[in-house]
Amino acid sequence: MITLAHYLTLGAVLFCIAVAGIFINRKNVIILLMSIELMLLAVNTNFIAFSRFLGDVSGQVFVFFILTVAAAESAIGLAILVVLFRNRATINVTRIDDLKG
Amino acid sequence: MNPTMIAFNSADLVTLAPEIFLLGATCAILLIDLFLKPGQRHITHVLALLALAGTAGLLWQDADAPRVYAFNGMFIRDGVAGLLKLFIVLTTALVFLYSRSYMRERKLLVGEFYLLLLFATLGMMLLVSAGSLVTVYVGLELLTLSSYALVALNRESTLSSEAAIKYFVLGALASGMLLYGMSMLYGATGTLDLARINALADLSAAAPHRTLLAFGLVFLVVGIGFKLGAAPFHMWLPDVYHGAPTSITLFISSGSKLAAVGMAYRLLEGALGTMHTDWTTMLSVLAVLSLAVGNVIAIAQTNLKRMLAYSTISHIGFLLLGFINGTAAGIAAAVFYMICYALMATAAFGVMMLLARAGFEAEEIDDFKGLNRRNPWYAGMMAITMFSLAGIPPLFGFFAKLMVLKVVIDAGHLWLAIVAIIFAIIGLFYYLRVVKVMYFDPPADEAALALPADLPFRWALSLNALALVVMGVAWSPLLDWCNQALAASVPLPP
Amino acid sequence: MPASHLLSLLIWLPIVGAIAVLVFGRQAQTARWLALAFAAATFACSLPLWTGYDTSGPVMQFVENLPWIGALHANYALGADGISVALIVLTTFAHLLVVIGSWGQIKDRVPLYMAALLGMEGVLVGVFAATDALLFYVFFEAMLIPMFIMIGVWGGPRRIYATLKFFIYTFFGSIFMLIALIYLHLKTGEFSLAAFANAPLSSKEQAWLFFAFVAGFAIKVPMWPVHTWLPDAHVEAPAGGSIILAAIMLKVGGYGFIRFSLPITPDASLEYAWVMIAASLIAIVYIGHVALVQPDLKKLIAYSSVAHMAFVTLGTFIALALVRDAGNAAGARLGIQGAMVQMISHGFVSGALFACIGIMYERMHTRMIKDYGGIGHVMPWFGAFWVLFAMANCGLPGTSGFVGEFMVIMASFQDQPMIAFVAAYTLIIGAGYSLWLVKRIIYGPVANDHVAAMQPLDMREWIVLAAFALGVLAVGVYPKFLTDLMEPAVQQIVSQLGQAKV
Amino acid sequence: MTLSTTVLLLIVLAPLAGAVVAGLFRNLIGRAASAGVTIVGVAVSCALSLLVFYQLVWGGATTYNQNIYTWFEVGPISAHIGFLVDRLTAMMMAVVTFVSLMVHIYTIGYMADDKGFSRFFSHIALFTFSMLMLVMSNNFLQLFVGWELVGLVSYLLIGFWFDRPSAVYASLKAFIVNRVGDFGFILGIAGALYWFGSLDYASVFAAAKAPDAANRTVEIFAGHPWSVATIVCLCLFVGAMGKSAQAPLHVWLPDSMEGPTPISALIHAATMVTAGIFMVARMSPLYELSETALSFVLFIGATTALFTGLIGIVQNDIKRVVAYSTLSQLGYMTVALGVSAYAGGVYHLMTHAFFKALLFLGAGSVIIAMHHDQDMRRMGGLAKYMPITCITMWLGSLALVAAPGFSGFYSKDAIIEAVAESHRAFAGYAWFCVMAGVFVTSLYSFRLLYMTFHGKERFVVEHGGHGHGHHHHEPGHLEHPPRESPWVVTVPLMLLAIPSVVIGWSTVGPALFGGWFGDSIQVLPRNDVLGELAHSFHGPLAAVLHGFTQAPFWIALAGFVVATWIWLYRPAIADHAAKALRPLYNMLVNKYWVDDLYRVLFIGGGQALGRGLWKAGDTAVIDGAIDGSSALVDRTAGVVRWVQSGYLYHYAFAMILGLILLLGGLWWTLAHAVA
Repeated sequence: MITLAHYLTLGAVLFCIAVAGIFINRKNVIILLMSIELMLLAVNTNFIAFSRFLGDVSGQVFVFFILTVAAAESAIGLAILVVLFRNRATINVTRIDDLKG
Repeated sequence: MNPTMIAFNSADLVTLAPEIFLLGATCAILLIDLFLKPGQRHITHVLALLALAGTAGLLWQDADAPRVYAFNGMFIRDGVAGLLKLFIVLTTALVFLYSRSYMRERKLLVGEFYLLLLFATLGMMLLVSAGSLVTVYVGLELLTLSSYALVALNRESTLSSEAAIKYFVLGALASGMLLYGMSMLYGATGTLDLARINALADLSAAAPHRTLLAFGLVFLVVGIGFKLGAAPFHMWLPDVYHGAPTSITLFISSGSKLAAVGMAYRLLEGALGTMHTDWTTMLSVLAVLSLAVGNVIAIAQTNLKRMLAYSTISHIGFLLLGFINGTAAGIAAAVFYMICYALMATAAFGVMMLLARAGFEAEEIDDFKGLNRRNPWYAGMMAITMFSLAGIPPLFGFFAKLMVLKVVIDAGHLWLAIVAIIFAIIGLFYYLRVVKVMYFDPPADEAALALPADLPFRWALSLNALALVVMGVAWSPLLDWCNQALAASVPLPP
Repeated sequence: MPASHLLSLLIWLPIVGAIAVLVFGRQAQTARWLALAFAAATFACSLPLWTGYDTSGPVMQFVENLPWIGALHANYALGADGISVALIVLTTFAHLLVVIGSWGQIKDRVPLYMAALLGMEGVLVGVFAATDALLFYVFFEAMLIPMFIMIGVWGGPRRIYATLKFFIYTFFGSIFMLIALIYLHLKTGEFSLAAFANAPLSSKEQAWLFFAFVAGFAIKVPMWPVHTWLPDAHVEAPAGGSIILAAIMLKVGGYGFIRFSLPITPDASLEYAWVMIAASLIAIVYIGHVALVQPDLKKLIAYSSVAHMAFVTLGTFIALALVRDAGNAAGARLGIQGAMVQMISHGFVSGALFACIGIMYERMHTRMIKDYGGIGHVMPWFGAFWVLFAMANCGLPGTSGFVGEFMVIMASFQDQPMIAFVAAYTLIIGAGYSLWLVKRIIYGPVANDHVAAMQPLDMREWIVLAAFALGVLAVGVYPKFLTDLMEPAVQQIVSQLGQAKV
Repeated sequence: MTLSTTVLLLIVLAPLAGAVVAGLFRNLIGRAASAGVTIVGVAVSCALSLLVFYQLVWGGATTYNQNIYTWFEVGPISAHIGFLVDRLTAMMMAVVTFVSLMVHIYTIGYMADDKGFSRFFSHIALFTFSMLMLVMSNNFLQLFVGWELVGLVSYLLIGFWFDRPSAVYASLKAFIVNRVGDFGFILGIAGALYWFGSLDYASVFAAAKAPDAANRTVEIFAGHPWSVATIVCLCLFVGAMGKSAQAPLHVWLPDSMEGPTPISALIHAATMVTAGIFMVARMSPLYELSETALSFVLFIGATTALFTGLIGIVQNDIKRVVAYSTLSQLGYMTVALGVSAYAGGVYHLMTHAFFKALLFLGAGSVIIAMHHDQDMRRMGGLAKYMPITCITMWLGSLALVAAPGFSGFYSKDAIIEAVAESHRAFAGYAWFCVMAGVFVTSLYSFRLLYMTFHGKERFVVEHGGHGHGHHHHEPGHLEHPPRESPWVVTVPLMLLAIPSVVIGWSTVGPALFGGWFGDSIQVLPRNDVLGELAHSFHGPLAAVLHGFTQAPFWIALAGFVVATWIWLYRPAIADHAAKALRPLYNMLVNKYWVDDLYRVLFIGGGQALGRGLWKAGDTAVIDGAIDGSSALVDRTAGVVRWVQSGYLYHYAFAMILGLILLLGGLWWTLAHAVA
């Protein structure tokens, strides 16, 4: 039997992977965007699981909002990425350090 | 949830009149702007200002009205919301006024600038009126997504794009954490309604969902901390301030911070008020860290925007102290502080924008050398702003600090007050350095400055800075307003 | 009653003047005349304060009270007792002289200078007139800004260091006082000094509050060991700035002790009076010796200021010990009167000395003692003034410098002869540094061609020095006009001191 | 009959008016008028003082004691400016104004060529005012005011020629040494105010009359009860030691000779230096309470009387010889005070004022003749050039050595006998000192006369060589032969010679033994040595005859014989003696090294201490801490800013850390709450 705890654990694991992806990743920005998506998925998992086990639909409604916003977010993220690449000809996170100190 | 409450009530639309007006106006401007040539951008400018004026008018109408819920509690109109929204609209209007020549000289005076800002404003208004986790999220994302785009508005600038990507990634991370926390709260209480969460949340040892609640609380605090820019969630702030066009920095440091305070109020006091002993501890840790990080690192800065970024962090630290005892007076002091800070930030960045010319950004502190000889009036305005930021009476900044300190001491946290003032002393160094550079150092170039002939800008800026003096004498009405607004709203009725 | 707005007039007239100078004083000469007009008008307006103060009437007169911050019950409350009146008149007097004295000395950014000066005047009057703690604090801190600008813009080579040190040092002290004021506000619900004085406070509370006040006022005075900002600030400040700093600003510290520490925390003041007395005595001896070896004129006078201001704190806290330990109210009144007279006198004397140094600096562009010598030959009037002020500085009877020191020594003897013994050391060391300085700069053969080429005093300089000399002699010959003016206030303070709060 | 307040005010204010007019408007009114106005002022003062004297002594006037105005009034404590005029005061007033008038007139001649002529007159007139304020005071405050003001004028006048570094140095030294005395003095006043409750003489003396006044004690250091009267008297006497140049505060007086000679006569011989003596006499009701204090006074006076006189023997500067003589005579006066013979001290003060002023003015006359050369080694044989000066100087010296019949004889003999009568501690030592002092006085006095007026001429008169002014002359070379000084100089000499000779003869009876001073001076019966002496006093003539049979006369005669032999006939002996007694000679020439000791100890020590405190205390510790903390913040900022590394993943990591911190904190809090 899959209990709420299992879903929550899944969500937590996904979330952790996403977070780790953000701060361990030394390659490129695309992976960051993917990690962000993953994080939102983890949240969605939580909401849906709670919604199901609480018998309350509002959690699922929230998920729709999140999905929509996530789409917009990705669009903006990618747009920024394009601008970044145009300006610097790289999307390597270790090279984006002009602003510091 | 009571099914009768789900029914659509047309009165709700009246409650939302300012937001609806702004939305409509923004969409109209969006359309009109499509048909304008680049040389006709002043039409957009005027229209945007008119839209804000209309919104402000609507807000003003029922600024004193008692608390009203709309859309089944998703939306709250109360004194705090009215107060914050008015100042949000005011700061956005100032951004428009200050930015025109600056953005035109940089070829950034595009329709998007106005539209994105207006949408961000709408998002902020929604955020401070949020009655449910969903409204919080939607308002927040409307604000932040617009902000990401605004930071990247200068597509030719490497710094802008770097700032934008950093802002975006970290902002998304913070949003993710906030959402994660929201999911926990939802799981613990079974509702997205802030007031109901407040009623149901129970962190006592016997409570069944204690762990969930605890997690939710911490993640929410992280999200709020990020939005405000409190250490250690401040890392985006210096880079974004530095990299973004100054107009946008101005916006992020003023209106956006006002909205963040509104959000903090809604979430912490509105949803988690019963757990305030826990979050006040956390906030005090963040406050001390912010005071330390902000004030100390600011000293090492040579770039004025960066310095002001760190100064923002330190001010956020001070502001968080206002939340220390979770009382109406405390939050009123925080709101009062934030309004004061927003006015100071607009003045500071305004002077920078006034001095900046095409191809030259007045953003290094050394760019201000000998300003007193080249333009005594705006040197004076900048000096007023700096002294106010430093909290020297009789300027407005001092009284904001005074009110917060009063709250802290009243709450019995004398040591926190002492920490705060010690960092305020350290903070003096860098504010005074700006005055020093303007007044004591010889100018690199003796010629009088050629300032943009943008009279509305110059008048508004002067008034903005002088307001810091006037408010230093006559701050009582604003304080009363803050107090009344919050006294009616805290604690939230169940 | 029109006189009741006199204090407001004295605060705001110079501030309006400052704005007027900034706005209309584009030409340096216009700025000077405007500033002179406002300073003279303010001084003229301050005279009714003195003549109109009724020593048989209530202690606080010229009272004004308007609500200011309703939420905090803070008021725009002004009032003056004899102590305030004396200090306010000193303030307007010194500012008038500084405007005249700076006439030719300041050539760069004249309007800004004059505006800073006038702004300072208004703020300083405000400090002495405020009877609301918040209002007091606002004025107390606001005075930092014009002085910061003054030292920083027109100062010497190390002006940046000096002015930052000055600002941050004094800010450091005062902000602790702010905490104390907020605490008292929370305790009493208002900000009026009278309410603070009546607030019941435990001895622990009083101790904390006392040291918070000490942080604020001791740095301002300045007391040993937090005096080191003063020599630097003085050395770098322009002559006018030095005069205001020495003549008026330091007085704010002494005034604060009398207005805040004594009435609000009498028991803690008593308990820790020995600390203050010890610090004062150390200052008298330690600083006296340090002054002796200064190679820089201004530093020497700055250090001597510290030593002289130690008599103010000594007199103040001796009074407390006297009235509480021995029930010696007469001695206590003598101590506080001595402290006050010393403040007024030091205003004249140090102001005059810094004016003298300004006059020398303008001609020679050096402050080093070794560059001078034999000025008495080329500037006889100036030499005579110098000798007079130096004598006043070492407390010669007949000059104002003697009166305060005499009273304080008399009072301290009544508490403990050893204290008077140490305090009286100033007679020797004060004469040592003051007259050795005279020996090196005024006397002796003309030191070099630059000295030989020094121009005699011009009319304006002569007027400034003569006015100071008049003050010095007036207080020295007939101090009664001053002590009578302050007597009701002093009497009230001493009677308050007699009552323990715990 | 009472004295008129107006007259008393005029006495005081006339010289002040002169001083102010001559001081402030000297450029306006010119030299002659400056001199004129001050002389008129002092003359008025002198005439009125004599009138007051007359009224008090013969006119039956009662003692005047009134306040003129209140200086300050703080509760019960008040200070006034007021006058107490009794016979003691009147005598001082007469002496002060008379000598001052003489000096004023003399100055016209002495300072004729000086460019500071007018300034000088304003100063000495101011001095007269200050001294009158001092002696006429009826309270401690005004006493102190006058006390310090005469110090001020002394300072200004010693440094009158302020282009001379030595003069400036001497003036500074005088003022500061005096300040050391005043340090004690003000404490004494504070003590009097505290324990006797008033600053007014009358109240204080009345309180001192209380039966237990002598037994009151105070514990300044716990466990050590000290007599109140002793403390007050000792403190006051420290002031007197400064002003009256008693060892070890005597060092300023010889140096004060850097000032113009008229002021040496007026201030540093006749009047100001005797203020200490006057003060102690005035305070006799207090001093009588303390045996200890009087013993101390006695010891100090005796030491000064002998040892400073010894230095006078080896001096070559004519004024310095007289200066050391003054020190020694002040010591005599102090000795008199120390044995409770206050009247004797004051009496000697008066006679000394005349003959010492005479000697100084005479020395000044010689100096004029020698073109401001003061070295006796370049004089000799002047008697034939300047007979009036010579004769008057002889008369003055005879008075000084107490030749029977001269004024000094009566006063000094009384002191010596009073010491012999006294049984106070140190009386034996004092007796030895004053007896030996008689010999020493005689020795240096006649040495001075011989070296100056008699024997070989040791100067060269140059003829021709008119091309250069006399400033460029080598020492000992004169442009023209010395000649007698003008009348403005000689007339004062003669006028002063008269009292030097006769004042003792005519006044000794009532003044010393007739209780002439009345209540001004109070002596307890058991201390009344003069009263003892009065039994054997049978008039001035008898005293002279008696004097010839006494030891002091023979000792003085011995001094005269030795001096005559050495300096008139065998000058080489002096050099031989100096060589033979090299250590002793060195000790005297170096003034017992006291000046050197002070220079090292106080000047050097004070500066070293100051420098140490400045560098180590202020700069290193206090500023070190302040600048150090600001530098620390600065450096911290410089390092910590790099936490903001610019890398996204670091930023994210910081957020995660923050999250973990908050989570952990909350976790801990909650767990804690359970436990």
